[in-house]
Amino acid sequence: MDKKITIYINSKEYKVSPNQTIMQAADHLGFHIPRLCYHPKLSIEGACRVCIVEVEGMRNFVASCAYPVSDGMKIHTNTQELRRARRDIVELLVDNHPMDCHTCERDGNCELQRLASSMGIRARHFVGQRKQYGRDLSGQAVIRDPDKCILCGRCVRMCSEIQQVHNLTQAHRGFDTVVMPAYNMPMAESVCTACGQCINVCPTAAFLEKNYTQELFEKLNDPNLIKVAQFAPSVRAAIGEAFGLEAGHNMEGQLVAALRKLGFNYVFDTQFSADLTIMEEATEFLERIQNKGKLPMITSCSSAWMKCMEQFYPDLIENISTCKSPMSMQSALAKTFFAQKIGVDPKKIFSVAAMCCTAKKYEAARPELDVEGMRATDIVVTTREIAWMIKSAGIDFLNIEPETQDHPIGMSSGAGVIFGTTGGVMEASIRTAYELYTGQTLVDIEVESIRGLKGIKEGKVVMDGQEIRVAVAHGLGNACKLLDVVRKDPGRYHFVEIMGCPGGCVGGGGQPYAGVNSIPLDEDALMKRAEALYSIDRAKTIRRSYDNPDIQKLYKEYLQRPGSPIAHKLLHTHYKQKFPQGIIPKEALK
Amino acid sequence: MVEMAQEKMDELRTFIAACMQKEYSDSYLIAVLHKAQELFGYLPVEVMDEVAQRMNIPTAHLWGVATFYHYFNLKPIGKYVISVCLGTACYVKGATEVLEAIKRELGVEIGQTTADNLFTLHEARCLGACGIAPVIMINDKIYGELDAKKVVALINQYRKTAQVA
Amino acid sequence: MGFQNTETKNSGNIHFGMRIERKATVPEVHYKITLCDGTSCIRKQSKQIHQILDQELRKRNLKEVVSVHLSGCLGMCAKGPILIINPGYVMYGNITEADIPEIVESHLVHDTPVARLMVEENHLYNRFFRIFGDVDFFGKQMRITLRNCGIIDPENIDDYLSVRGYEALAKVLTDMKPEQVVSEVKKSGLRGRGGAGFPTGMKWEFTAKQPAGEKYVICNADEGDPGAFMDRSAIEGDPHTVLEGMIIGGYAVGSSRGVVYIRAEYPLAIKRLEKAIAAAREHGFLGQNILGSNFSFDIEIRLGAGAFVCGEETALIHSIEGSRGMPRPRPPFPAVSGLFGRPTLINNVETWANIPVIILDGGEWFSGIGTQGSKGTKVFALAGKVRNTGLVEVPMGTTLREIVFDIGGGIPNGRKFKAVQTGGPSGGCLPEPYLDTPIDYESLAKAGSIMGSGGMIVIDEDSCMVNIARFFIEFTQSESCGKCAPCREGTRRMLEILTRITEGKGCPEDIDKLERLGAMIKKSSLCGLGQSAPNPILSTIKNFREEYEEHVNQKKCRAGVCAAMLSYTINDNCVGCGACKRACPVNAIDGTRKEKHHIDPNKCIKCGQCYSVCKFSAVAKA
Amino acid sequence: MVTPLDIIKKKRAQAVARIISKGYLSTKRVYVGMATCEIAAGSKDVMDIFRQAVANGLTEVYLSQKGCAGRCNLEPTVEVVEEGKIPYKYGKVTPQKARDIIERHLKKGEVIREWLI
Repeated sequence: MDKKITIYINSKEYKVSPNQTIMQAADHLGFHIPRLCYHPKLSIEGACRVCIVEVEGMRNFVASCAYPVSDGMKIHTNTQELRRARRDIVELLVDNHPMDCHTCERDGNCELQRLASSMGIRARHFVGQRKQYGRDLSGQAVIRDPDKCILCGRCVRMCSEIQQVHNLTQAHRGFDTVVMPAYNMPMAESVCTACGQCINVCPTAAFLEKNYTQELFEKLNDPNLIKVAQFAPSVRAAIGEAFGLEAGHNMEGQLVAALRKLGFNYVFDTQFSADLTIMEEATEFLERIQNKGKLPMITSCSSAWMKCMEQFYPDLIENISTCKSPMSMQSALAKTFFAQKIGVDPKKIFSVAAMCCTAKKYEAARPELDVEGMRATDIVVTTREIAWMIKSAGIDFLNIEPETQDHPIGMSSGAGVIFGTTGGVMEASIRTAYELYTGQTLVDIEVESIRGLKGIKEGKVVMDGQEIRVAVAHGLGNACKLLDVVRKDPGRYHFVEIMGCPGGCVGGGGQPYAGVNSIPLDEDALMKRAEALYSIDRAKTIRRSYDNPDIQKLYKEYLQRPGSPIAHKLLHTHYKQKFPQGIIPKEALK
Repeated sequence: MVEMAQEKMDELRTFIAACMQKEYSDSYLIAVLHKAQELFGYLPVEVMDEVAQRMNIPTAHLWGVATFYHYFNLKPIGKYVISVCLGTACYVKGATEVLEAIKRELGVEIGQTTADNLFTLHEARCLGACGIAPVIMINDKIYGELDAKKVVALINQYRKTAQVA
Repeated sequence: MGFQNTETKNSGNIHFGMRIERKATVPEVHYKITLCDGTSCIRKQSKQIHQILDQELRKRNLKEVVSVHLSGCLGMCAKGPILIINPGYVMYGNITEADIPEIVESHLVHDTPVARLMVEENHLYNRFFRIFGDVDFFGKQMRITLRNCGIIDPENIDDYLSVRGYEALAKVLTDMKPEQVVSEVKKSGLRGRGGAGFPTGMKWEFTAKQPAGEKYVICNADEGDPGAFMDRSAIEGDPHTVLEGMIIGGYAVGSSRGVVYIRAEYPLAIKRLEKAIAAAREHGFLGQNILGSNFSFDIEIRLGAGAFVCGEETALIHSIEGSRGMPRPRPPFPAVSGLFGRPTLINNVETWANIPVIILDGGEWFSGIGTQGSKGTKVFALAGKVRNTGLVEVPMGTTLREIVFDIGGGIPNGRKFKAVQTGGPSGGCLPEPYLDTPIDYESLAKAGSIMGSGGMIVIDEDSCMVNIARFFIEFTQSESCGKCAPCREGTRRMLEILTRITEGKGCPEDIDKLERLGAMIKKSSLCGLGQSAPNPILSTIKNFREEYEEHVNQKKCRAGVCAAMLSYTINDNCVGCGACKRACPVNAIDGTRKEKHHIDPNKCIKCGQCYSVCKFSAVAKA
Repeated sequence: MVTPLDIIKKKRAQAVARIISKGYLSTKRVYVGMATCEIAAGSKDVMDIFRQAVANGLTEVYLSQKGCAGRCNLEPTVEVVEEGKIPYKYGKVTPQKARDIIERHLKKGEVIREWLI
């Protein structure tokens, strides 16, 4: 234990641990110093200067996020001069920001707005030139609006430090600084993986998902279409937050009911195809083991990860499972098996996915995922978008009577549920693969070693005397670290799960914005969302994918068996190397 | 022309390869960009792409660096680069009038190149020739004790030289 | 030119051309006497000695052929009063009034130096007296950092060796432990010459105390203040001094790697540094086992690329690392975690150049020069509206007046002094009442400016203070890295407000807004650039508020600089020659030949062409 | 044992010998300022005139470049130093002035007073 030191905040004496910043110490003591560019998961920037405090003996104010406490330090957090300085700083940011809060998607959910309000800014004194760069709407998933950017740099740090995609940079300098991809190229041509984490950490609306709510409302009102919905596991674990609930509430039943109220004819569940993914993926994995195929096999459900792999790790393409993501499997079935089942023209089926993810918008537009010439998933909306639609449609989400999903592609096992959190796919796969390989049922089905928020997790299972070594990474930065190990030592693992977002899908780029007293991607919130999923799993009687009766029925009636030709046609895909601007083919480099 | 570019590219590759041998090779990015600009006159996108790839530096990072430092040209430059010193000594002695005269004469703003690709106008922060302020530099040559009239004459002189050549 | 007697030293209005004319008609000066006019010597009766000397010269009719100059402190206080006679650089010390007749008689009349009064000096500074003689430009100067500049061939290491070059290094390696070197530097009282004035010895000590391992020594040669060129001249004139200082620094803090970070805009300085490094390697001053010792050290050059903010140490480190040169919050200080995350000692060119002298002449000697809190000398780049522009090095404690009027020769063209600007874009403008401020870190700060890296711009009545403030904020805002909000947004707003004022669109609240923003930016910005960016504005508002108020309230610019507030009219002097009409780029001038012309104020763009072409003073601006 | 100080003393002696062997002890030494500011003001051309003169047989002159002494407004500067005399310092030297300095001062010993600083 460190010896405690004495500090004074606003003339009151406190004993605190050394080796922490003023902000950390103040947080523990109940002083919430206003802040903007600070994020606990990112490097310290010290840029916004909103968190300045006065330290006696220092000529200037110091940034409390960066300045360490020391014994005897006398800190003031709320003097009149400080308040004025902070107010002026925030006012300067506001003065270089469009005055369009009423028409802004983040109205009411904007950190700048909250700050401005808490600073008591009541007039604009320094209006002058305002940045006007225009929006970049090129991306399938992420749109960029530099006019709303206040240059806190959280997105840049997120993109480079946590995700290690390095798509964003601050370009130019001074007043002309703009966050952009290299060469100011359109997001669509860049190395952006569409993970949407920039949106998550942005305090304003400088990054947003491409919004499809209006288009969706239009389709929902089209009586000629059969509207089918699916929603990802972690949507149910997080959507409550958009309605003011604490993190960790399971809102599955309410969501099903709300989707029906919005006008969907059928509400299915991505968890169903998660079970299906397990069947296909476990089979593929065992085949690779038995036929000495390319190992380790790497999961393919995360769309951001797929883009990342195609541009940065093309050498690993053969290691990637050929399985489509659960969303795309679900949509493929909706337009084939389900259409056939209810006897309608598949062209009349309108398939919508509510996802915790922004990259799924990008995935849905991949031509290789089309089924019989049709786009499989017609529209992808994020948790945020669907929550907004529910509100907009006047549905009393919190008090609604819960409902259940539709057959035949809506029921899921507990294994399908935990897909939403890091390690979940691996755990679910092990449950099924074990049975398929050994013919015995795995008794202790909870694999603790691959749960939790550690960046890279390892585990092993013994199947019939054979040791299967697995590894799990979440967040593309951790993925890169893990894959660099795989590149060097391909024999080290048999099976690798990778999720593009921190925490897995629960931390997806499309999840609700942080509330008033929270921060984006707060670890506590991620854990609570994950825990919601684990508790659904625990509560289920059926916890293994192959035990899901609807899955068994699907194979019996339509797909024959995992890995059959028809399963391959509908449920599998292939990847090829991508060359966004800045990635030069190896041959061209000599 | 293409061959020359190839030759320059090879020279740049050799330079990069030498930097990559050193410890903290990333830190030589600015040196490499200097070299590239010395060879090509500016930083073409293809060259930046190649530098990024060869140095194993994210393109966005490189772009951030290239745009941060005013020394780097991101667009092709004219035959003559006119740098107008706006240091304090020059300013006090009338650099603004000189600058305005050049702008008027060439019809360009700072950072732009004339349509005939002859002149690029830059501003400079103290060329260190304060004794003969106000000064401008055309390519590597410094001209001092200028005024609006002298500078126009000077530009015309360069135009004539270019015509002859 | 040495015949200017000291009585006129403060008049400051002797025109150069005049002197040259007179020069041709007077006999050649045979002897030049320099009398130390430092505080210590004055205390020891140097004034009286000066008087006696003058009487003696008069008595012997030597006034025409012997010139007497007063100099700033010569750093020989222990042996003062000091008197030097050139040519020959004969130095007399501990002289009394009684000694003067003997000196005059023996040395000046009979050409025989008085051996019993001669003192030896083996200090390194002020060698220029021997070379240049003493002129009034140099008289008040004391050259420690620039001791070799303009004297030796900077591209020839032999020249440097011949003036005790690398002897300090050898001394350190022969009989000083690293701790002793650090303590010598501490003893000297040297403070960082880059602007902030942090005690150099303490910086060295911090770095030295870090656990052993890879450490770096950096020379900050990213001199970016507009109008400052001290470091460039120092490197161009004497690159080895800087290298020697760095090698000694490396030895003291336990580093084996040095980096010089220099502006790409200084090609000649870079070339000379490269040459000097190569020569130093060849002679074994750099590389493995320097001069046969166990100490190894090498230096590489890294170029900047046009970013003023890279003069800030953490930004500089980022730039060397190949990133955007943006500062980061401190702590950790570079001494703990600097280049590549390693302990790093950063000093600027001028600071390094002092080191060999401190080692050879001793920290104690060095600490005898200057004032209580600021020791040694400071180099200034004197520019603007002053007769003698150029580089000057003066002991701390010299007054601004001495620099502007004695060394700088005052304001040319009979104009009136208005302000002196020190510290470049981070400094302030000091008007007449502050001219007797002694130059040291604290006094300048108290007066509302800063020492800065050494730019000194003299401003006369033809300059508009609002416009000057605008110039500096335009500079800082365009050099702001953009990282922290107060500097990025705030300096732009200040520029906008000032632009508005100079365009005649200002309102009274604008001055308050400038003060409000300025105070906030100063206290809240991340790095020194932002923290000092408002200084030129705040100091001009403080000292020249009436000019701001005139601009705002009466839309008047008393200096006639702010074009928007000017109007050009043609008065009755007009003879109708038509020159103005032809010169006008926008055809705003009308009039028939041989009749009075007229300017259409709506068309006029206030370019001033008519004003400059008119030979009859018929164009008036107001 | 040979200490670094011993080494440096030897090196200095060698350096001085080398400088002398280049003609330092000539009756006249000419220094031309060659810093950026001086070059900007035209000192390169001036230096060339002196170099040519030496190449063409001007003897008893030691020619060297030097850094900036700080007299910016008077650049380019040229100094003529004779042992035991107060040095002569010419300001604003043009190539023509340089030729005259060679002809009149260096060859004939006539100081051109009106060009002195």
